[in-house]
Amino acid sequence: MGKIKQFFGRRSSWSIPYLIFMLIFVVLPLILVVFYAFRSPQGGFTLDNIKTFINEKESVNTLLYSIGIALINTAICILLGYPAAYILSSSRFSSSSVMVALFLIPMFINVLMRTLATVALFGFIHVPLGQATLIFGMVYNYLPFMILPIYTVLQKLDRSYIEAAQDLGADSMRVFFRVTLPLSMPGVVSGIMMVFMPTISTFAIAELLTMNNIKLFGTIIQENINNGMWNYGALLSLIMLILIVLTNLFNEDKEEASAAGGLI
Amino acid sequence: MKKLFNAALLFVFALAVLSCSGSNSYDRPHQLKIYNWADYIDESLLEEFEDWYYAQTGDRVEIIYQTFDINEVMLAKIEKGQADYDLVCPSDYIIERMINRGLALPLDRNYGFVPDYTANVAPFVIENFNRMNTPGSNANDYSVGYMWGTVGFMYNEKYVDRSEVSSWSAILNPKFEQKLFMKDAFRDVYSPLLIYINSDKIADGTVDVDDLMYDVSDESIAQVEAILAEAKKNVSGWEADFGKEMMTQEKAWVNWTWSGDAMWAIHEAEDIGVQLNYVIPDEGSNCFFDGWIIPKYAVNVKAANYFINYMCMSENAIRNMDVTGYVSVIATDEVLQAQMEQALEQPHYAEVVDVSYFFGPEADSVVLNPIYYPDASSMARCAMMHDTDQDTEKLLKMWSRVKGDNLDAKMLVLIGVVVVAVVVAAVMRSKKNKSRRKSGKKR
Amino acid sequence: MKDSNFIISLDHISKWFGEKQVLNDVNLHVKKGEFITILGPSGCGKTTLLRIIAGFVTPDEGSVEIGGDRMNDIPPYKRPVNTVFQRYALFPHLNVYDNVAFGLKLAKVPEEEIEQRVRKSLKMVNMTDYEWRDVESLSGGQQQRVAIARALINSPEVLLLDEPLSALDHKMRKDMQVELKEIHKKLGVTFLFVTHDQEEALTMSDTIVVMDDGVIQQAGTPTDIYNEPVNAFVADFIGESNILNGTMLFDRKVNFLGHDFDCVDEGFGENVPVDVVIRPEDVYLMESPNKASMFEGTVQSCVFRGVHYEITVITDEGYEITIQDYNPFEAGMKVSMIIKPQDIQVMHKERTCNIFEGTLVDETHVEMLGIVFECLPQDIWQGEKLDVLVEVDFDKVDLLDDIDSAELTGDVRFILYKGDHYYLSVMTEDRDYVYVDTNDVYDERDLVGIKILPEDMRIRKADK
Amino acid sequence: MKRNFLAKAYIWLLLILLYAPMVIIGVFSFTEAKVLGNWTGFSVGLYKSLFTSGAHEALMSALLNTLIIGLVASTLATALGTVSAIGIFNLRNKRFKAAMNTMNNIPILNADIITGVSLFLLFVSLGVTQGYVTLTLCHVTFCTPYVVLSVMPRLKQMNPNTFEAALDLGATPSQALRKVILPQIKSGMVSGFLLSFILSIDDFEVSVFNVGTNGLQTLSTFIYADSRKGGLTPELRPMITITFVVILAILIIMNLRTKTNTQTKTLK
Repeated sequence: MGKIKQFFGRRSSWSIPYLIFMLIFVVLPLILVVFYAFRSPQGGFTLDNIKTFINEKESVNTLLYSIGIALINTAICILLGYPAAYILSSSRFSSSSVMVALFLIPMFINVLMRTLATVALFGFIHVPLGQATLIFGMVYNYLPFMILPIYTVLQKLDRSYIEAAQDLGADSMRVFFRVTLPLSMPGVVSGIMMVFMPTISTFAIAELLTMNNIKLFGTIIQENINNGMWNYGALLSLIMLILIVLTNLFNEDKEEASAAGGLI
Repeated sequence: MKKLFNAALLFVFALAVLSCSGSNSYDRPHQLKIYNWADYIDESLLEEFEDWYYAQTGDRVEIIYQTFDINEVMLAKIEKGQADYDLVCPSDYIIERMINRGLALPLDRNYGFVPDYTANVAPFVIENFNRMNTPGSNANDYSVGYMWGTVGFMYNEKYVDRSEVSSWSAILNPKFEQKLFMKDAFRDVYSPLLIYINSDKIADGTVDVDDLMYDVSDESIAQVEAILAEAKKNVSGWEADFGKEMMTQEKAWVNWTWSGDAMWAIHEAEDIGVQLNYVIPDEGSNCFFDGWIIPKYAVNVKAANYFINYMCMSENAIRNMDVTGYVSVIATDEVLQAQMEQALEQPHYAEVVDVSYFFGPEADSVVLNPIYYPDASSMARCAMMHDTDQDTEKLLKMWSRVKGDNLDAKMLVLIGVVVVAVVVAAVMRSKKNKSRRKSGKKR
Repeated sequence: MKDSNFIISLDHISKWFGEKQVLNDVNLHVKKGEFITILGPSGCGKTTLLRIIAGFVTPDEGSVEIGGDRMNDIPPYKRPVNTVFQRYALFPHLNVYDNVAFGLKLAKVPEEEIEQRVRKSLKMVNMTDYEWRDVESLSGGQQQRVAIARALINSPEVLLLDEPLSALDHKMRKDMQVELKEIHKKLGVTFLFVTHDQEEALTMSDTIVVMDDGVIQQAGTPTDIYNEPVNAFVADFIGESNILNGTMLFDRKVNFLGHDFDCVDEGFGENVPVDVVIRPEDVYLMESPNKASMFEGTVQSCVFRGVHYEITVITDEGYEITIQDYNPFEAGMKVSMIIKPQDIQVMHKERTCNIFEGTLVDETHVEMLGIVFECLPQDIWQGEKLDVLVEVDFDKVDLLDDIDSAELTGDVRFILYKGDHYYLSVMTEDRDYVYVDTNDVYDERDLVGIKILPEDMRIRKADK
Repeated sequence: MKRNFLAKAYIWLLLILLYAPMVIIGVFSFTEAKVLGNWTGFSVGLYKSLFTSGAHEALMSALLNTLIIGLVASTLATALGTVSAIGIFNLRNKRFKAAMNTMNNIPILNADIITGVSLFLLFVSLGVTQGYVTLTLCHVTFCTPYVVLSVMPRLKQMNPNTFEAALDLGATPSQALRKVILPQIKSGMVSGFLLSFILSIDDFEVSVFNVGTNGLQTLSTFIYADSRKGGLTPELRPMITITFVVILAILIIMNLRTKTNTQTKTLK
């Protein structure tokens, strides 16, 4: 008893419960994904799932297609989002914090609601659902996730860098391209993290925005899980997972990783 | 402010604890977990059954009702997930599979002093179920029919003439570009197209429709796939369930769908002044039968059996039909009467039809709604699907190939460009750094 | 006013940040090639002044000329000045080389020239071999050097340094002071150096400009500033000093510490209250009795300060003065003291009493400092409001510690020990100053209540 | 000046675009037309039926479930997250600390769908029937990291010796925690809690795999099932509108809080 007391007296030990929790609910599940991915429905180790993945061009193509859509979506988000973040962070806006909040709010509306609302909008203005609407909808959904991290970085950016650049003879254009932009890159990177991967892995959104015409990678993962093909589904998830890990290698600073973290 | 948030936190915690204890306490044995198609029942019957069941047996039961819109999803939940549903309502070929895979419990038609209403099921349905019999097992011992119907075209009379959809080839008609909804259920598309392909063979009797329903030969699949591939440009959506809504909204003109959905949509559409109709193409089609099955992992078997029986009572059958637009397998006079009255209410759809195959010989010419009860002549061209068990994989793959991916050259180019750009950028950066390191070392 | 051999001329510069006036009619003229230091406590406006010259702040009034050309509307990047920022502001995404080369690259200077100029300037700050280092990996001092190199490489006419050494530890600071001085000699570029460290200013500068409250208090060579401070603030801010109330009896004769002293100052008039500054090292201590003695006292404490001893003496008249001497005198010992005439620095008092502008609202109430005070019945009252001047002696203002009960509060801005009492400047909420003589000890920034009794007010008509 | 105007214009344009769908929903929540887009006259009928008619008790129960799970999950997450944040913060062993932080980041960086699938696999292979408890656990799993992230900075700001000081003055560790540490990191906890709550009620991709077979429906899964049947049931329009307004309120509160905080800071 006394031992336990003294053990929890050390605050460092307070991380133990969470450690256990994470081992069970974070690490173990991921291990299971790998486990199922290399397992045949009848049980026992197998590489069939990989074989099917490679042979069925659908999955691969869908993956590629999703990546393509994700790229377009990310690009548009950057193009629209960066200026917004820049303007918001520049003191020009007296009511800046309110404006930022306005940009964040959509982020907290249930993703399906948002999407249905978007679909409704397209229906309302009689735009036929298809790839175009898919991209539009994606931008709708993810723009805030791009703006926030960029904004937070620009916010933290020390003005004296800009002054130093001006002092050394840079006009506002060059100040932007030689100092502000490079220094805000971390924000852009984490913005990409928040937009690119989710775009690939979402399901439902794509279905709703295109009446099941267009599938993204997430959709086929879900279909396989739902149709009871857990092993193949697990493999697809594993591939998704690998993609995420790879892209994360590019992203240096993890602090920005949470849009939410930026929000607090 | 701080205080306020303390309070809030406290309150929340209290609420949390309360709700936790509240919402998790349920006793499984007194529940009846039903897993049924979406929009496939008059939900008020659920509560009424709870009382009825109590009246008959003195046992309390609480119904937990969930819905699915794809047979395979339901099956996966039971077969892989071992979900403990007490009652599910799969379609014919899944019934067949579940029985063959021993996922179904035999029915117990001993309802104490309650009459056995399952006797109301039309012989026509019993026969069809018998086609699923395997040596030593009779499908009717495991399943009782619930609803049945046909696969065909629902179309918008404003834009489409009946003659344009009287053949399955309609899906190739350029007029319907982006105006066609396909049912997102591969079996219900594959089989009719099979019939379409072999229509002349069927005509001259070289091929028997029922055998055709087992056909998953690669060439057949290839043929179907070819047609679908060609039809794809017309498809504006693959609907699991939203076709009916969208048709009423005139988002499309033609919908490859089930007679029941069509009927539901027709009712909906009338309210907002849209004229929809439904036709079984001349080549013939599928007729499908959905039946109740008590899965292997069921807990409350008794209630499940009673529920089946309850569903077979004429008045309940009629109520379900009114709500869902599907056709019950019950073939009592009450049903027939109700349907004839109904038909009169919708003269636009009423016809004189021969339904002796269903209601018995004296019903060889009655005024009914052929969408509910097709004329014997067209029924003759319809066949029930059969389970192709393992080979289903092949169909699934074909299906996913058809719905397939939207990858096109543009995308590939785009991706290529980006990848190259990234690589180049990375290389250049590393080079730069290297050169720096070097010149750095020099001094 | 314009004069070509002034590299920088600031004329009548004023700047407000909202309510607060940070610069008040500042005039400053900097000669080519000199090392000028702007010295003052934090918040005195010195940094703002520098930023005005650099172009990051535009003055609300007055003109800025650099090299004889008006610069008010010229953006920073077009000005012939470069800045070394307080925390260096080295670009974290560039390595040392690119940081230094930044300006040249912008100026589209050919690569090889950039190469050798960067090397040269890095050499000058002894930072060769660091070209490819990541700036974040450098120590404070090294970053400092890089920042200087970066600012100098564009060969500006003026180098602005904004408290560049404040972030360094003491040792490092000393070294950098020397190096900066050397660089200045080597290049002959005008250095404008901003600091709050008087000792730094004294060691490095050709000219020191002492600022307070956005006003230039005194400008001159370090020796001038040290030996002839124009007012109590400068005297107190520069070096150690005893600042005492005195009376100029007539030319060359001043009374303080309760004695008459010969001095060298003339032209103050007769029996004029003045401030007298005595530097601690200028008081000569001897064991008493001593016939040369000018006045006597008792050693209260004696602390060794490395080179000299710091000795606190209470004179027989009860004044406390600080003295520096090379030999110790232990506490309790009677001592005699001598002050040479030329070591006595006599200064005009800025004010002999508080004078507030106010309005008489009725016979017994006067409104000033933003509130209404009760006062004795005034015969100048003719029934309608009239503007008045209210005089209150320093020692008649009472400071209250419990600020809640006081209707007028302010915070202590500047404390001066006058030997036998403290002389405080207290700033009220609406930025009026109240000057107080008190025996109680306060610290700067202390919040105090201010009370003035009716009988202590001398009220007279404001003369238009 | 002109650039200023352009900037403002751009921002407003974006906002209008972003909010257009919501506005449409909001507007059409005040008409009873079944199909969105037809205006059949102003009425609050949908709002009425949303709260009265039994037909939508499925919807309402889904909403209730969402809220309850949201509250429970975010409360648990806040508790767990705070304690572990303190724990992690005080870890001496650099390696272990790094490991913990990385693990903590996994659910954040991971795609929701994978979190969902992996947890689904966890429960099925453990043979646990999914329901309220499991779903709540899932939500705790992806909420806690955010709590940790929002408490951590407060701990970093905190003077590390205060805890020892409390112990030194005779407080037991638990007292020290309650009386010294918690007050200092409360703001972080609150933000973490609100964030978790919002994340939880928003979640779809994790829930949909883990609602299990006991008829449990959260708002998102309900909407999903509903949306597969084509356009949303009319009652969802007022529902969406209301959620939108509520979220708006929460965020504004959060903003005010941060504002007041900063103000008090500047005062000191």
